[in-house]
Amino acid sequence: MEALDEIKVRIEAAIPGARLEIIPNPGPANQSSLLLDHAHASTVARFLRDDPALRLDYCSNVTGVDWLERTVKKKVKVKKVVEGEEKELEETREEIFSGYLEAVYHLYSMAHKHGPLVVRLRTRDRAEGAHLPSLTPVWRSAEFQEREIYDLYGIHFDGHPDLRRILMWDEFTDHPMRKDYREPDDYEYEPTPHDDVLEKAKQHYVPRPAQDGTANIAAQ
Amino acid sequence: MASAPPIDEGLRSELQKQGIWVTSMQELYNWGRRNSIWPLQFGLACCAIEMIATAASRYDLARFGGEVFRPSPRQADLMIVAGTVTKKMAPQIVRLYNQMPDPKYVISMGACAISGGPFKQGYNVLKGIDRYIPVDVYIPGCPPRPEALLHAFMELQRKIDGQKLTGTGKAAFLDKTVPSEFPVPAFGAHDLEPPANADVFHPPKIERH
Amino acid sequence: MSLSTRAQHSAVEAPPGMPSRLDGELLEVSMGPQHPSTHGVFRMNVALEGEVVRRLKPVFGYLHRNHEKIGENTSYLGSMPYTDRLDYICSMSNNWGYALSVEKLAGIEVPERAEYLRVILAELTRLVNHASLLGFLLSDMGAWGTPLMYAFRERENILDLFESLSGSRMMCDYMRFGGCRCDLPPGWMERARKVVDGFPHFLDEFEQLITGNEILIARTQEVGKLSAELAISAGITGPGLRASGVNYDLRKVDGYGFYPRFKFRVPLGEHGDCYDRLMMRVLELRETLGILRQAMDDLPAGPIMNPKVKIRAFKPPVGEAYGRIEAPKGELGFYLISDGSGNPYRYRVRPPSLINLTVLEDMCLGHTVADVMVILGSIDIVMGEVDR
Amino acid sequence: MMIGAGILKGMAVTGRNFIGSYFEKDRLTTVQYPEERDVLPENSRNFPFLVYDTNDPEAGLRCVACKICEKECPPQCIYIEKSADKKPDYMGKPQFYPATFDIDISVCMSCQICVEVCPFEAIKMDKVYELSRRERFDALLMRRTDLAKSNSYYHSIHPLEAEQVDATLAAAAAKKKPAPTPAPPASG
Amino acid sequence: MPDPYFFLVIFGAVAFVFPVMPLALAWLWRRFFQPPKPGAGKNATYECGVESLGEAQIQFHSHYYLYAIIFLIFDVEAIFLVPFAVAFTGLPFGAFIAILVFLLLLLEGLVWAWGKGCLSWVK
Repeated sequence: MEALDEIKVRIEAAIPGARLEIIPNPGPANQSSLLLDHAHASTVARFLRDDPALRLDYCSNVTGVDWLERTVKKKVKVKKVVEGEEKELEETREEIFSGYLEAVYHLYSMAHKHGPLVVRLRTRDRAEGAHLPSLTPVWRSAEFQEREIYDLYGIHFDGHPDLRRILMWDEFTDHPMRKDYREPDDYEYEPTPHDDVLEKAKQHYVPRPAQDGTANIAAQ
Repeated sequence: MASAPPIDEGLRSELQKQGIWVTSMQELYNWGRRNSIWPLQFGLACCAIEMIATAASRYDLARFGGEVFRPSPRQADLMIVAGTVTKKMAPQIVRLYNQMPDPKYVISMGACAISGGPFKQGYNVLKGIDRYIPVDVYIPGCPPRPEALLHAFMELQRKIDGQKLTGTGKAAFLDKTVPSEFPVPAFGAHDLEPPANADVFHPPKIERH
Repeated sequence: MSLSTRAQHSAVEAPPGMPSRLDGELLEVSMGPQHPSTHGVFRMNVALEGEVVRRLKPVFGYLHRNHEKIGENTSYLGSMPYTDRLDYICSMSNNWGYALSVEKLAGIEVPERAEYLRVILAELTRLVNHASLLGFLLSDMGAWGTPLMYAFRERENILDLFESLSGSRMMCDYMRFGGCRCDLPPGWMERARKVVDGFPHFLDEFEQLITGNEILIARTQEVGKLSAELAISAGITGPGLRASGVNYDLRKVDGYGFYPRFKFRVPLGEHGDCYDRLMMRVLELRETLGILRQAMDDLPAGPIMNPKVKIRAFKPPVGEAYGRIEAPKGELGFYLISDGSGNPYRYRVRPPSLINLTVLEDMCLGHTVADVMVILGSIDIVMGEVDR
Repeated sequence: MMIGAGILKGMAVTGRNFIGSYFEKDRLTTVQYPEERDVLPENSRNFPFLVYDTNDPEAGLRCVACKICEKECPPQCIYIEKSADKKPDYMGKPQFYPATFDIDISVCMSCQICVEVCPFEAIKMDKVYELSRRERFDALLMRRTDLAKSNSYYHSIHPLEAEQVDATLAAAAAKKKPAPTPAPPASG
Repeated sequence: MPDPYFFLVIFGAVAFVFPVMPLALAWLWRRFFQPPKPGAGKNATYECGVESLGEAQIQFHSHYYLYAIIFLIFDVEAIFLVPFAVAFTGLPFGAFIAILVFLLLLLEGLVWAWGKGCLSWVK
């Protein structure tokens, strides 16, 4: 399979309005990905599937990812004039990335047997109305996986034939895989709690009965 | 046995030497029920595979009279809760328990069925089936070995053997006041309602400073 | 139309909503979470007309144990024992899938001996999985328990090997990032060779028991046909895909874990019906024995663990990776996003069983209720992996 | 071939197995559990236990309450409270010891990660599996006293591994004889 | 020799007591030892652990009605054959011809139904 930027160029040639962006993958796995815009997502997907050179006819994996608001501290080398002479200064600059919800598609080709092309769809609005174009009409294997992303992340896929909850029960209203999901505090007999479980368990502890004698002092 | 033994042991062994067997209605009744427990064919997760391995040829459950796995709860005496009980599955398990005829027992097999086990921090995992139905024998382990399930089977048989037919401490299923049916939890917006059945589930309070 | 037929016709007028008065309504049946042959807690809402399936909606989630949420709150090493509980019949290949993905994420090499051990253990798991599946499929078809007893007798021998190597029968937790946890105990290889040499005899006996059986042929041929295009589009992988004639086996395509060094063939079916899927497993058992003999013959000596990799505070560099292996049920993939900390930011498992169920309804429409069980059995699902 | 031939061949296999079980002993695979038990292989593991050296479980306990296993345990089923005072360990260096060391075996998944990460060879995997109880809460919480088992018991269940561990500990002790700071080796 | 009908009375009594005895014992056991505990949940229809959705008394497709009719051929036919078989030795040849005609007529009905495909279960 040719390199990602060549594919990007060919897609932009084939589909004029498509706005594509390459997201680099810093890790050693070097599987960089292609960010699609909502309007042309399905046309680009159909192109990827039907293009004779690519023939990406097999969508292996569809994953939902929730990126929270994050502030990244970066050490930036800044030239500053200090007491009259130039000096290289280390300055930690805080950069705020706004949160977004994401669906990542790993595409393979069974015809040419070549490797993953990673396609991403992002939506900034993390409230209840997050919408993304569904690629199930293009690859049937995305049907259950997109339903799972709707169930656990709350992304509505437009154009999905049968968008229902797949794993949780229908009366469930939350989206549990989001990073800011707090599960109901059903405390119950926690004999071995530590760190966050300990905090939750603390409010339910019966205060130790006042024991006179040294045992109590030693245990404090 | 708190009360006086129905038959004097010395007399009984004496008669046995002559080839005469003496027993009481209760012993006969318990002996019959103890050696023909029909488990419900009901596996949830990995422990179910170990339960099938126990019923297979090497660790033979048939030697304890328990190899007849009945798919329908109407013909089952024992429900082996083998595997993780999720909140979506809990109402179904309580409904199956309700639909079983009365002398019924529950073995909670595996860490997940006792306390949620390794998946205890999951949002969809019930922290143990004894929140909704009374459990007779608990088997720790993840999954417990087939011999551990056989040991629990023998433990359950000892428990059945100890049940009395009459008198104050008689068996639960003979006592009119003891309910043989428990309310099925409903699916709520965030969790099951009620999260636990108060009159079945009594966790001890932990004193900690 | 003469008067009498018109009068007669008006009497037979179909009430609204029903195509013709002769047709029956649909009977809603739930083949529910507690069912002898749904391989776990899997539910299907089936609408029946008489005995013919008209609509089939699968319902999942009864074993949704939040594997991915727990994976995000646990360290990389801590998630390894959880992968045993994904597909709880093939714990070794789940470990390998997870270890492979983390090694791709962090760029770790694996010494040769460890790679050979992984191939041997994954192929032993394939033996267990395919033999057990044939047993379960025959039980679904009514041969209650007999083939299952044969399969579980062989399974016990292989579980003894796993227990003496990793410590536990089913939950091995044996592979680490960059190799394996401990080396073979003395005498293990001889016992493994004895099991592998005894397996063809079991296979001949098993094939004689099932494949010639007329009832089995009548119940599985022309049942649940799956075309190659629909299989590819629906992302079916593993023996189910090869039964429809598509030559796609990750051991050949990706060539991971020294598989190119071994000579083995990939069986392909033509019709894509239940009989082909069943025969895929029977033929793959034979091929797996071939791989096992080759791997056992030239198992090199040497270290089994990459010394540079830390077990405890293991922090892979920032980035993401998607690794996949040919698990006995299909393509098992792990997609990991690392933000440099000890816990993965996103831990996603690509479940072959769930995606193989995408076309369950398409295969079952028009068949009778009894065939639904055969079709479900031939897809080979395990609920721990479907619901994660 | 005759229409019923496949079914007859299948029945022939079952027949041969049934008759064969009277003559070939290896066809009888049943382990009569309570009377006859399987000898568990050496690496077999069920639940953890704490090792103590001398025959006094209090003083000889190798565990120094460093809480690494508590942090690394995936299902978080270990609870350790450090003691206030110190006691000398096998090398004579005063170390903390766990005042309470609970393992909730109704949560433990016997994955032996605590054994792998313990730098002091203090926790090993046991082979006892007959632990079914009639009550859940108190009976399935193993406290320090139930967990502590002697090194000789450890030798009896994992002979090879125990020797290897003793060899490494002895080597560490010998190397560090002059300076009393022990350098415990990575676990086996 | 007591009256021959006396044996019939004993036979009738044993025939009556034999099935009723276990039922009586069960009733006694239920009455004194094990009180029944019926309940809404216990008596609900069992459907794999789920509340059964939709009701079962629905209208079936008409082609199943044909099976009832075809079954009639065999069932009623058997009833007519029983007295014939019992008295078979004492009957003249004419009776044999009559029953033969009766059988062939019904057989012809079955062959017609089979030809028309009414016996194929799955449409």
